[in-house]
Formats: sequence, structure tokens, C-alpha cells
Amino acid sequence: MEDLWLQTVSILSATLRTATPLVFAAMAGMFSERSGTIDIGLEGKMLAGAFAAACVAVVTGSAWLALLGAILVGIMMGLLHGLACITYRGNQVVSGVAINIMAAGLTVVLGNAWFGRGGQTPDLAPDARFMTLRPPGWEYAYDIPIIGPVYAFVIGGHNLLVYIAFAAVPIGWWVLYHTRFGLRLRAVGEDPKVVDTAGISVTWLRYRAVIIAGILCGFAGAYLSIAQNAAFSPHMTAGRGFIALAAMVFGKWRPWPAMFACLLFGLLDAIAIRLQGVNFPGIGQVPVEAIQALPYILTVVLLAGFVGRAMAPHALGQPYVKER
Amino acid sequence: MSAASQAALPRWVDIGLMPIVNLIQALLVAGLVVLIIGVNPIDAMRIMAWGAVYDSVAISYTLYYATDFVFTGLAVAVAFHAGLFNIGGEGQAYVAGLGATLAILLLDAYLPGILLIPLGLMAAMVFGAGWAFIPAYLQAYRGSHIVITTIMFNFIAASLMVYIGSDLLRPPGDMLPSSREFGDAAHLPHVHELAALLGLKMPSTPLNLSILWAAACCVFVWIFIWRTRWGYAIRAVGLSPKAAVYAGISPQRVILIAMCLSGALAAGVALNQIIGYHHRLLLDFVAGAGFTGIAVALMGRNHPIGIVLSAVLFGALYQGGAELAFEIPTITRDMIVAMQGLVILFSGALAYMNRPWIARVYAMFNRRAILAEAT
Amino acid sequence: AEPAVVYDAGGKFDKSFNEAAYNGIEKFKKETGSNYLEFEVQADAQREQAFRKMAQRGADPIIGIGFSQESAIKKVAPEFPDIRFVIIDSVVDLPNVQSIVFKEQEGSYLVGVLAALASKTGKVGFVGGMDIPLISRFQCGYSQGAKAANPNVDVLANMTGTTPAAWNDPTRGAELAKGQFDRGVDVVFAAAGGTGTGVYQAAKDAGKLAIGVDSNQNHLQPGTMLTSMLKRVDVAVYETAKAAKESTWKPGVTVLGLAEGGVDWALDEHNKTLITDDMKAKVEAAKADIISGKVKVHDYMSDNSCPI
Amino acid sequence: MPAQPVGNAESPSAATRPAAIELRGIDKSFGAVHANKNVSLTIAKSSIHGIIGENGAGKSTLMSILYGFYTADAGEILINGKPVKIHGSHDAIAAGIGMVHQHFMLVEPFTVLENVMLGAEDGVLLRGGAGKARAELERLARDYGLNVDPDAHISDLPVGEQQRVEILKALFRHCDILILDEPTGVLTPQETDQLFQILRALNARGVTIVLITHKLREILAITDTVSVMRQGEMVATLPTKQATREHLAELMVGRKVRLELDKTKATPGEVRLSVRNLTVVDAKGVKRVDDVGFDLRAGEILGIAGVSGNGQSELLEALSGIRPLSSGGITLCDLEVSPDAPYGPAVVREYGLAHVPEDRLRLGVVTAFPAWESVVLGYHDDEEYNGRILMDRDAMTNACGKLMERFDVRPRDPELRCGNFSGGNQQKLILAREIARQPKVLVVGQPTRGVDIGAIEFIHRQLLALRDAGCAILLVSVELDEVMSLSDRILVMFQGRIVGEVDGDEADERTLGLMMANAHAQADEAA
Ligand SMILES: Nc1ncnc2c1ncn2[C@@H]1O[C@H](COP(=O)(O)OP(=O)(O)OP(=O)(O)O)[C@@H](O)[C@H]1O
Ligand SMILES: Nc1ncnc2c1ncn2[C@@H]1O[C@H](COP(=O)(O)OP(=O)(O)OP(=O)(O)O)[C@@H](O)[C@H]1O
Ligand SMILES: [Mg+2]
Ligand SMILES: [Mg+2]
Repeated sequence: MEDLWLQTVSILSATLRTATPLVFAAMAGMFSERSGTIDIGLEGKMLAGAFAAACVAVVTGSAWLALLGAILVGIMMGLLHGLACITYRGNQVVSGVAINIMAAGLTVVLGNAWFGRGGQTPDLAPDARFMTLRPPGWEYAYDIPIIGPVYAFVIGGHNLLVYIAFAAVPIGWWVLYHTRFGLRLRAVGEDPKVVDTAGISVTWLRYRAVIIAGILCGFAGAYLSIAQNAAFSPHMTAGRGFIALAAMVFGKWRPWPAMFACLLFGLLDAIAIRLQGVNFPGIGQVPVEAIQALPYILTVVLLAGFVGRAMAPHALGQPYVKER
Repeated sequence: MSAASQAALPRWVDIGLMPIVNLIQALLVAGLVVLIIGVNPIDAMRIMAWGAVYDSVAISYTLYYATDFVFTGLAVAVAFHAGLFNIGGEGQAYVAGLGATLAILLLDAYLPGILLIPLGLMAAMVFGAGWAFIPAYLQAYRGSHIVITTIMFNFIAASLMVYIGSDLLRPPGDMLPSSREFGDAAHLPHVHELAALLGLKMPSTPLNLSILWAAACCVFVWIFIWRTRWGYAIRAVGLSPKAAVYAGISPQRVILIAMCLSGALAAGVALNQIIGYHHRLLLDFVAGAGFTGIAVALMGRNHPIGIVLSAVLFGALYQGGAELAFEIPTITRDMIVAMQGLVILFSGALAYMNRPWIARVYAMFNRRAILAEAT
Repeated sequence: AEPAVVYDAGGKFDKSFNEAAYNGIEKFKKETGSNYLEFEVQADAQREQAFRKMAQRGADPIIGIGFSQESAIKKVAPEFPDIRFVIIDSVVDLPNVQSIVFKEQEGSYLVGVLAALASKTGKVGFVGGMDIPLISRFQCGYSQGAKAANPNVDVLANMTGTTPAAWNDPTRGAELAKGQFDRGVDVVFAAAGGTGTGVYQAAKDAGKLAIGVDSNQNHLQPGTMLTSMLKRVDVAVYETAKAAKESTWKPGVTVLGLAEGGVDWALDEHNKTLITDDMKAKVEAAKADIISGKVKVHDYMSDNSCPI
Repeated sequence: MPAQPVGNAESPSAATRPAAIELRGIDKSFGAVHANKNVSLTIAKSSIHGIIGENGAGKSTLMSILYGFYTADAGEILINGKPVKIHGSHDAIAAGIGMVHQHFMLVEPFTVLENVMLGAEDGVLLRGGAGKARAELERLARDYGLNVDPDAHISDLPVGEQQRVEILKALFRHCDILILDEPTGVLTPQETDQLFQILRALNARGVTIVLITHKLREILAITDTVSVMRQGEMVATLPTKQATREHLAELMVGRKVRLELDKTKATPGEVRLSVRNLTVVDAKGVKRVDDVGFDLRAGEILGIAGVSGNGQSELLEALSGIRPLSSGGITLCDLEVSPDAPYGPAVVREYGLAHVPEDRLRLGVVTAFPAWESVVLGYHDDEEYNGRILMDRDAMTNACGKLMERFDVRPRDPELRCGNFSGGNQQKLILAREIARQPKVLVVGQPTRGVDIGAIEFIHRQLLALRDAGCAILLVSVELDEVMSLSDRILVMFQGRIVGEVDGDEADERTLGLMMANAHAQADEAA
């Protein structure tokens, strides 16, 4: 019983940890797509961010500079996406795919060239990372039944970026629905013509959106390489960018639902990890792959309109052209 | 911008010059990267180019890789002609491998290769098409964005195959999650084996007969898209859905046809890798060929001939890249992945960036030419 | 002729299995001064090409690290009958191939003993890499050792995954370790290649103990690395290269256990403070018993099952 | 163009007041289309200035340029006497110009309040601005009777109210020049009158109003001055007092060389197409075609006149199977069509109906196809173009060559991409394709839009020849004299309904013009 509760607590705290990069990336995708620019490139931007963070951390030994580096790289990738999609009105999906593939290749090439180890970066010292923050008196709390562990491991016991991620959701929501920028952003995603005739620059609005997306992807990447782990390893995003995309779609392009989708997917992952190769008396092994595929299946089901319609921003994917 | 990009250029510029310009741009950026990591780009280039062709082994490997890319390139292209972006080639090829494997595991004890291999291929195509059908159906009748659904299906396929590979097909006590080895009847002959029959001595390489299937697919796609009424319908929908509806063509049906064909083409990878080389279901045997297909199709301008050319180019990059990795350890094969990304970026996403200035340059030369004639 | 090494997907700097091989061949290089060729496999299609290439360059012997090389060597070795091939962790029955396998269960048994002795909570953990019989062999030996040292110790075990990616997923490794710590584990043994680094990191972050594998990994996280289960791939590689050079090389299967010094536990300046004399005495005793045959450690792969 | 009597003469009433807006030599082309040709226009301060013109005359373009949505290729703009550079809408807004677009510029899923605030939020945060906006909206509602629920979502509002939001948007930005582009096109007569009251109220407070419309009645009802545009040119500006319906209609349509067609009396045969209580409701739930019924007989041309946007397009689409019926039925030869018996363009073709669409470029051809491929569009399944598996290229190219020959398409090159043919030649190509098969019924939309005189005549002859060959032809066109010179009978459509039928020979511009502008509706309303 006690053990079961500990299990649950452990899974919950793991859920938060695994959901964090998803939340960052999902928010990134939301900002980009709410402005009408499809963002398939989350994965790539996250990966590049993770690599940048690890490199800077190795060189400077400062977690904060590393985070900054990740953000800058994220922004650069975002600007590239903007250049292709907004300025040159290229195919947004193609651009995203290009970014993913480039990131996958370049990170390993550079990493291997700079550090050897087949693309892995050297391990980081604690002060080059965002370490777990223990809530005051957690070790005593541990002994308090039920709530104790919750306090120690679910509420507390995470690194700074985790809290930033979950702060990003209300902030993102507030920006989107309570600021001028947000109003215009939502408008440009629905109908750029309207925004244009209202005397607002469509281009600049959309650029800001992809830049924000870049920043958030930087956070996501940094979390992977210098908070959750102590090094960058090749392809370490392992499809999280696409799960985040799925979560955003699942959340119908809205902050809170997207966050809950991330938590759900995080939970699934946390459970899947723990079930891997564990034999249950009688049942034997559970096919973990099924649980791992669940996020994608759920998203498809949603897209198919079987559980409510996912309404994408109306102008999503269409470059803004005045004169036909 | 629109004016410039609408300026009509002759076809040879569009389908001949542009891709080359894109390639050069990609090569330049890649060269820059190589320079950054302290290797002389010229040397790297030389090693790669040489490594791709220096002897029959290298050439065979180049072609062996190219075979996959022809399949996936065609798959992407066919979807493109219907105005669809099929990112799911990877997953479709992967599941196709399962189809081939199941068919062969069931029958390799009973049938001769002459029957077994075609059956395997057919099963592969059915599975590949089936895996493409679901997203197609959802797009056509439920309006789900096919890009997202095909991405999701890549991941679903991955999980599915891991489960099947490790939990269902893996022989007990075997380390790798893979099926048992196929019986000899199921081995698609390698080119060097045939050469041996003809008395030619060729080193043993993975290059196998699936290259003929690739050629057949090219011819088929070319005929199907440009010579049949179905191809006509596909192109009409792709170029102008409204006109297609006016013409009484059902976009829904076209989407289904195009995507299923796309999946069936991607299945060729299973023929080359599973039946042609590994002779067993291996995890991740597609190894990114599905995504390379996007670059190949973009560079090949969605035409079989262009696709063959760019597929061979990428095959050479892969083979040359392996050589490069041998010669210069600081450069890993991932350089090629980066190259792919750059090609997709320049020939796809940034296509409109080049058009204006190329148009201008072209106009300039044109004027020159005209003046020259005048005098 | 100079020897060649073909590393497995983990890469020669995985701080573990492949790195051990790397150390071995480096040692050989230092001692004999003769150079060597090497290649890190990144895709299955490359393996065969790599071996053939090495052979064409006249490398001898050609040492394949890891069972994944099996099929490639099966294909290439017959083409070059007068070149000597070596495969580690798997058996290829060809006249010009030497197969080297280890009794991982014995080494695992020893670290199992240490884990049980070091654990205060009476719960020890195991994190495996890819879910394959070979790793189950580690797990089974480890559990036997732990139970032998403390019959009512709990062993919590997790596998990282079912694909080769499981060898190189520190994130998951850390997650699994954290999961076990949350459930009271205070000593964890990772037999997971590159994934292990994540486990050790997690142990360090949580102030728990971890046990390394293959190479001596005590230096990775000094102070929280209880010990390492040594699988002397370095020795194997060194020996076979040397044997080839001195033409005492013989094909066939070589099994390296405790007796042959093929597996062992690591004690160095990084962990000596963690190992009490009593622990040391107990584990050395167990070692002696195994060598003398007084204790038989069950091999999972002999019947694909574990008594515990 | 023959110069107009009134020319660009300044009207005295306007001259007395200073100019709010002055446009000089505005010129604008979209690719091959020359939308505005050296247009000059002066609009007096706090006057109501009307601009009329046929479809495609260039009205919207001109206003969009004034509002900074498009930038002119040439010409200058003066506001209140000062030359201003208008690079974007923000400049126009800053200059006090507001515009109610022909196609509303509203964000559908947004609320009224959000739409009004967009671009004029007053501060980085919405809260403060929102409060002020609410208050302002209430004030405007009081002052002008512009009542809308600020929290209603646009998608839930009827078009009439949506338009109010557009006006509110403009007023909220304190515009003193308000442009309305065909505001009444979508309104019921009642809504129209409300709108006009509002406009008068605004005008009384000194707001200059520019009103674009096709409807003579509205011009006469509300404007002080009226300008007429035709084919991108400003052909006249005159005080409304001096203007008569007939005169304006004439200016609008222009004295085109009346084509003397040797048109024989029609000999109508059996009914080929019979439409009963046909109603078509669009996706937005708006009734586009409203209880329309008529019979079309073999060997006659039935013309449908009307200002575009009054349901003709939807009627065409319904008849040709592109758009589903909502209620009523169609009988095409021996094919019975009803809402629940779905049919499509392919079926319709089988039963012998050919369709020349209004939207030539997007429907009629696939611009990227070469001529020979577009020439089989819709007939690509015919055995004459298909072998057992492959399509018969030669057959198609030959057919294309023949048709180009017969219809004098230039350049006579089957390989040329359709997009690269001129408008007129594209049209000939499409006509050729549809006529070639001796259809039982031919439905034609805007057969000569943007086509030069020579081609017009040619096309008209072809249509007549087809009629005499016994084909039943339904002709929809906004070109009055085209309808008149071709049709044996003429139906006039207004707001989806058929408001009158005239015999071809008795029809004259005046009566038709009045019907199209729905002068009768006034009478109805009065009653
Ligand atoms: N964005 C555009 N791109 C290309 N051509 C255009 C564009 N907008 C208008 N045109 C063309 O310019 C010409 C004038 O169009 P405009 O909309 O100004 O006419 P209009 O008088 O407003 O007609 P209507 O009464 O139907 O609104 C038409 O031939 C139209 O096809
Ligand atoms: N996008 C284009 N690309 C290449 N050539 C074009 C393009 N558009 C038009 N042309 C060519 O330019 C010439 C003039 O085109 P345009 O449409 O202005 O003719 P037009 O004067 O309108 O004749 P018509 O009265 O028949 O429409 C045509 O012969 C056509 O072949
Ligand atoms: Mg207009
Ligand atoms: Mg024209």
C-alpha cells in the first residue's frame, strides 16, 4: 500500500519531468501556429538548442550562459524558418522538415568534431547545470505519510526549468488573451488580410511569433541537455518535438489544454518507462510500445474528428500574398 | 515578389539549372561547416566524390543506396502531384517490410523464389499502401491534415515494429529484435551473383535486383502520371482542385489513389533491404530513406528522370560519406544528413529566394543574346 | 599486418563496453608500437562494408566488438579465408574466426554481493540496457549475488528499451534510476552501455550509490560509484591482437570467467572509502568460491530463465 | 473609349467646398489586368460621393489604393489639400480614412469588441482599452443607432450586423472620411435604408462618405456627387441632381459598338432544362438562390441579367452540378435532380449539359496544363481520348489543333501553357471545348468578360450558331447589351430571386437597368 503510494508519487514527479520539454515545445508550436506559420521544426530547434546549451556549458561552465546560448540558437533557427515561410513564402512544412534534418545532422557533425565521442558532449559539473531544488525540510517531509512524498517529490524536488515551463503556460495564456500582441497574433493566424487592413504589419507579427517559438524551443533543449541530463547525446530529443506538436494539436492550439495533453503524454511515458521489461506474475510483460504509441494514436483520433473537432487557425499554412 | 517569381522562365532553367543552383548552395554551406570543423572542404569533397565511384564496389554501394531513394523519391513525388505532402514514406516502407516478412516467413518453406519473392513484394506493397490509406482516408473524408497524420503514423509504425520485432518475431535466445533468417529461396539475387553466372567476376555487395524494380517503378510512374486518365485526374487535383471538381473529378478518390500508390512505391525499400539484403526483418531498416526521399523528390522536380538523377546523387553522397568517415574520423556520416537538410531547405523552402535573381540574370543574358543576333 | 577494430553503435567513447575495447587496442599500440585501423558503425548497412573494407586494406586480425557484428562477420569472413577475424560477445563458427564470450553472470554476482552489503534500505536496483538475454544474464547473476549476501534483500530491475537505442539513452537511464530511488533503492547497477552515464548521474544527484559496468567506471562519479563490474574486453582485445602478432592466435570459442580474469570487480582510489574491509573480505570469499567451483552462478542464457 | 460629354468636370456644388480627397493620375495593374487607368478624382469635404461602375470597372482597386491596401503604380494622393504618401493602411488610418470593404475585414471567431479594438487597442494590455472601447461603442450606438452586442462572435452575426461592426471599426478610429465598397450588395432593402440613415447621420456630423455601388437607385437616393468608372477609367463626375437613371446607366454600360448580329427568330423546341422552386443556401446559411423556376427549350437562348452577386453564379454552379441544391428540383433532359438525389458535374455532362464557367482561370482550365490537356478537361474519360490503358496523346493534340483552328485561338500552339494564353484566347479555348460536342444544353457564364471586341463578336456568332443547331442555351452575363443582343428571353435576377422576365426583342437598357437596380422593390416596400 505504502509502496504503491510511493510508486504513484514517483510516477507523478516523473510525469512532470518528462512533460517539461513537451510543455516548452508545445507552447512554442502554439505561438508559431497561432500566427499562421506551421511549425514542424520543433524537434530540430529543440535539438539544436540542447546542443548549443551543452556546448556553452562545457566551455563556460555556466548554466545561465548555456541557457542563453540555447535561446540564441533557437532564435536563429526560428528566423531561418521565418525567412523561408514569411519573407520568401516557401512551403512551411518543407521548411520545418529541412530544419529537423539539418539539426539532426549538424549537431552530431559538430559535436563529434569538437569533442570526439561520436557526437556526445563531455559530462557537465553540477554548477554548469540546473540542479534539483529541494524544498525546505523535504527530508523530514519524506517521513510524513501520503502528503510528505508529494511535497518532497511532486511539488518540490525539480530543477528551475521545470517550474519555468509550467509558469510559461499561464504567461503564454495571458499574453495570448490579455495583451495587444496576443490579440493581433490570434487575428493574423485567422485572417492576415484583416490585420493588414487594420494597419498592422503581418510580416513583423509573424516574425515575432517564430522568434518566440525559437526562444521556447531553446528552453526545451537546454532542459534536456543541462538540466535533465548532464550532457548532449545525439538525437537526444528522440521525437519529443513531434509529441509536443501532437500535444499542441490535441490541445486545439490553446495553452491550458495543450499543457494537459503534455502532462497526459508525460504520464504515459513515465508509466511506459517503468513497465519496460518488468514481468508481472500471470500477465507477463505489458507491450510498452503500445503505451508509447498512444499519444500519436490519440492525436490521430482527435484529428479525425471523432472526439471533438480540432480547429486549426484558419490561415494556418498559407503565406500572405496580397495580389494574386 | 510575386511579379518576379511569376516571370516565366524556360523549362530548362526551372528543371535543369535551379536544382543545380540549389545543390551548389547546399554544398557551399556544407563546405563552410566542414571548414568550421577544421577540415579542408576541397579534400573532403574529393574524397567523397572519389569514394563514391573509385571502383566497382563503391559504384555498387552507390547504386544500392540510390535504389532506396528512387522508391521513396517516387513515393513523395506521386503524392506531390496530387497536391499532398506525404511525410510518411518512412513509416510506409517500414510497415511494408513487415508485410514482406510475414509473407515470406509463412511460405519460404514451401515455395520457390520465383513465386516467393513476387509474393513478398506484393505483400510489402499491400502493407505499404494500407499504411498510407488511413491518413489518406482521414484527409479525404474527415479533413485531417495529412502532414500531421503521416508524421504520427511514422511513430506509430516505429512502435508497432519494435513490438512485433522484439516480442513476436524474435527467435528465442536471439539478441537482436529481428525475425528469423529467411530461407534461401527468399533471397533476391544479388547483382554480383548474376554477374558470376555470366562469368563476370564482381566483388560481393548488397546491390541486388531490386534496382530493376526501381527502374520499372520509374517507367510506371512516368506513364501513370503523364499518360493515363488517373494521372491526369491526379495532376488536375494537384494543380487546381476547383477546376478538377468542375471537370467532375472527385478529389477524395484522387487522394486515396495517390496516397496508396505512394505507399506501394515506398514498399520498394522493403524489397531492397529485407528481401534483397538483410534476409530478415531488422529494426529501423529504412534508416531515414523516407526522409531522403523528400529531398530527392524536391531536387528531381517530381519527375522520374530527375528523381533517378538526384537519387543517384544522394546514393553517391551516402557511399562517399562512408568513405569520408573512414578517411577523416572528425567527419561522421551525419554530414550527409546535414546535406539532405540543406538541399531540402534550398530547393524546397527557399525556392522562391533564387527565382527572382535567376530570372533577372536570365533576362540579362537573353537581352545580350537578342542584341548579339541583332548585330 | 595491423589489426583493425570495428566498434558497435555506442561508439568508442561510450565509457563502457566499446571504450574498454578501445583501451585494449590502445594498450596494444603502446606496447608494440604497431598502428591499427578503427571504425565506428552508425548504421546496420555499414557493418558488412566496414569489415570488407578492413579486409581489403589487409588488416589482420579484424576485431568486431559486440554481438551485432555477428551477421556481418558471418558474411565477410568466408570471403577472406586467410585473414583472422574476432568477434566479442557472440559465437561465429568459422575456421578463421575467434569468438570471445564472457561469464558476465560471475562478475555480476560479485557486484551483487557488494550492492546487498552496501544497501541500508535492503533494496538494490538493476538497470539494463536493451532487453536481451545477454543483459538478463547480468541481471540474474546480480540478483543471485545480492540474495547470497542478504537473503531478504529486494532487487528492483528495469530494462531501458527493446531497441539498440536503449544502449544510448541517458535520459531514460536517469528516469529509471530516479524511479527506483523513489521506491527506496539506494544502490543501483547499470548494465546499459551509454545509458549508464545517466544512471550514475542520477545516483550522484540523489546521493545514492551506483555500480558501473564493463570498464572501470568508478572515476565517472567519484564518491557515489560503489564499484564497477569489470568485463575485461580490453584484456580480450589486447590478448587477441597480441596473439595474432605473435602468431599464437587460435580460432574457436574462448570463454572468459572469473578464473580466467575475464570478469572482476573494481577497487581503486575512487571507491576505496565506500568499500569496508568486511565487504572486501566477503566479496573476495565469494570470488574464491566461484573460482573453486564451490558456488555455481546460474547462467540465464543456458535456459533463458533465472532461478530468482 | 469615346470621351464622355460631362468628362471630369467639377460639379459646382462640390466646387464650393474644399476637397477632402484628391486623386491624381492613379494607375494600377495586376499582371496582365490593367485595373486603374490614369484615374483622377476629387471628393468634396463632408459630402456623400457615389462611385458606380460595372463589375471589374476598378472601383474596389481604386479605393483599396486610397486606403493603402494596394500601392498605386503611378499617381498621387492629396488629403485635405496636402499630398500624402500612403504606404499601408496605417498611413490611411492616420490620415483619417476608414473603409468598409466589399468583403468584410472581420476576424470570424473574434467578438465584436475584439474586432473593433484590433489595431486600436490603446496600450499594451487589453483590459484598459477594452473598457474604453465598450464605452465608445455604447456612445456610437446611441449617436447613430449602431447597436451590436459587443460580446457577440462575428460568425454568429447576420451580414447586416457584421457590416455595422465594419462601420463601427472605422468610426472607432475617428475617421472623417468613410469609404463603403458596395455596402448594400449584401443587405435587404430595409437594412439598406437603416444604413443610409446612419450614413446621413454621419454626414451631418461632417464625415465625408464615399459610397461604391452598382445601384442607381441608391446613388440617386443618397449621394451629392456621383462618379462613373468603366473598364478602369473614370469616365464622368457630376452632381447627382443633374443625373438621371438613364444617363447614368448609359455612362456605366458605355456605348459599345452594338454588334449587328444577323439574329433570326428563335424556333424553340422541347423543354431541355426545367428548374422548379430551386433554392440554394451557401455554407454561411445565406440564401443565394431563392425559389427560382424556369424552362429552357431547345433552340432558344435564355439570358439572365443582373448585377453580379445576386445569385447568378450560384445558380450556374447548381445547374452544372458543382453546388448541391437545398430544395426544389432540376430536370435535365431525362435526368431528375433533387436535393437528396446527389449528382455531379460528370453526371450532368453525360446527360448532355455543357458548362462555360464564369471563373475562367480557376475553373475553366488548369492554368499549368498545356492547351491540349485543358481542352479535354471534363471529357478526359471519353473513349475518343483513351486507349485501353493510356490516354491517346495524338488524339488530344489533334482535337486541340482542330478546335484552335475552328475558334481561331492564338497563338495556335497546343503545347502552350493555358496560363500564357490571353484572357480572350483562354475563353475561346473553353468555349471550343464545351461547344465541340454538340451539347443538348449549354450553360454560359460571362462569356466575354475581359475579351476584346473581335473575340466578343466571334463568340457571339458561335453561340447563335449553336442555338440554331438546336441547343438550349442559358446565358448569364453582367454585360447588359450582350444579354440583349443574344437572348430570346431575358430573366432578371435580384437577391437570388427572379424579379422579371422580358422578351428579347422588346428589352431595352432602361427597363432592364431598372429591374436590375430593383426599382420595383421600392414600390413593394412602399406597399
Ligand atoms: N488582387 C488582384 N489581383 C489581380 N487582379 C485583380 C485583383 N483585384 C482586382 N483585380 C482585377 O482588377 C479589375 C478591377 O477589379 P475591381 O475589384 O477593382 O473591380 P470592381 O469595380 O470593384 O468590380 P466589382 O464591382 O465586381 O467589385 C478586375 O478585372 C479584377 O479581376
Ligand atoms: N502569365 C503569362 N506568361 C506568359 N505570357 C503571358 C502571360 N499572360 C499573358 N501572356 C501573353 O501576353 C499576351 C497578352 O496577354 P493579355 O491577357 O494582356 O492579352 P489581352 O490584351 O487581354 O488579349 P485578350 O483581349 O484576348 O485578353 C498574350 O498573347 C499572352 O500569350
Ligand atoms: Mg469591387
Ligand atoms: Mg485580356
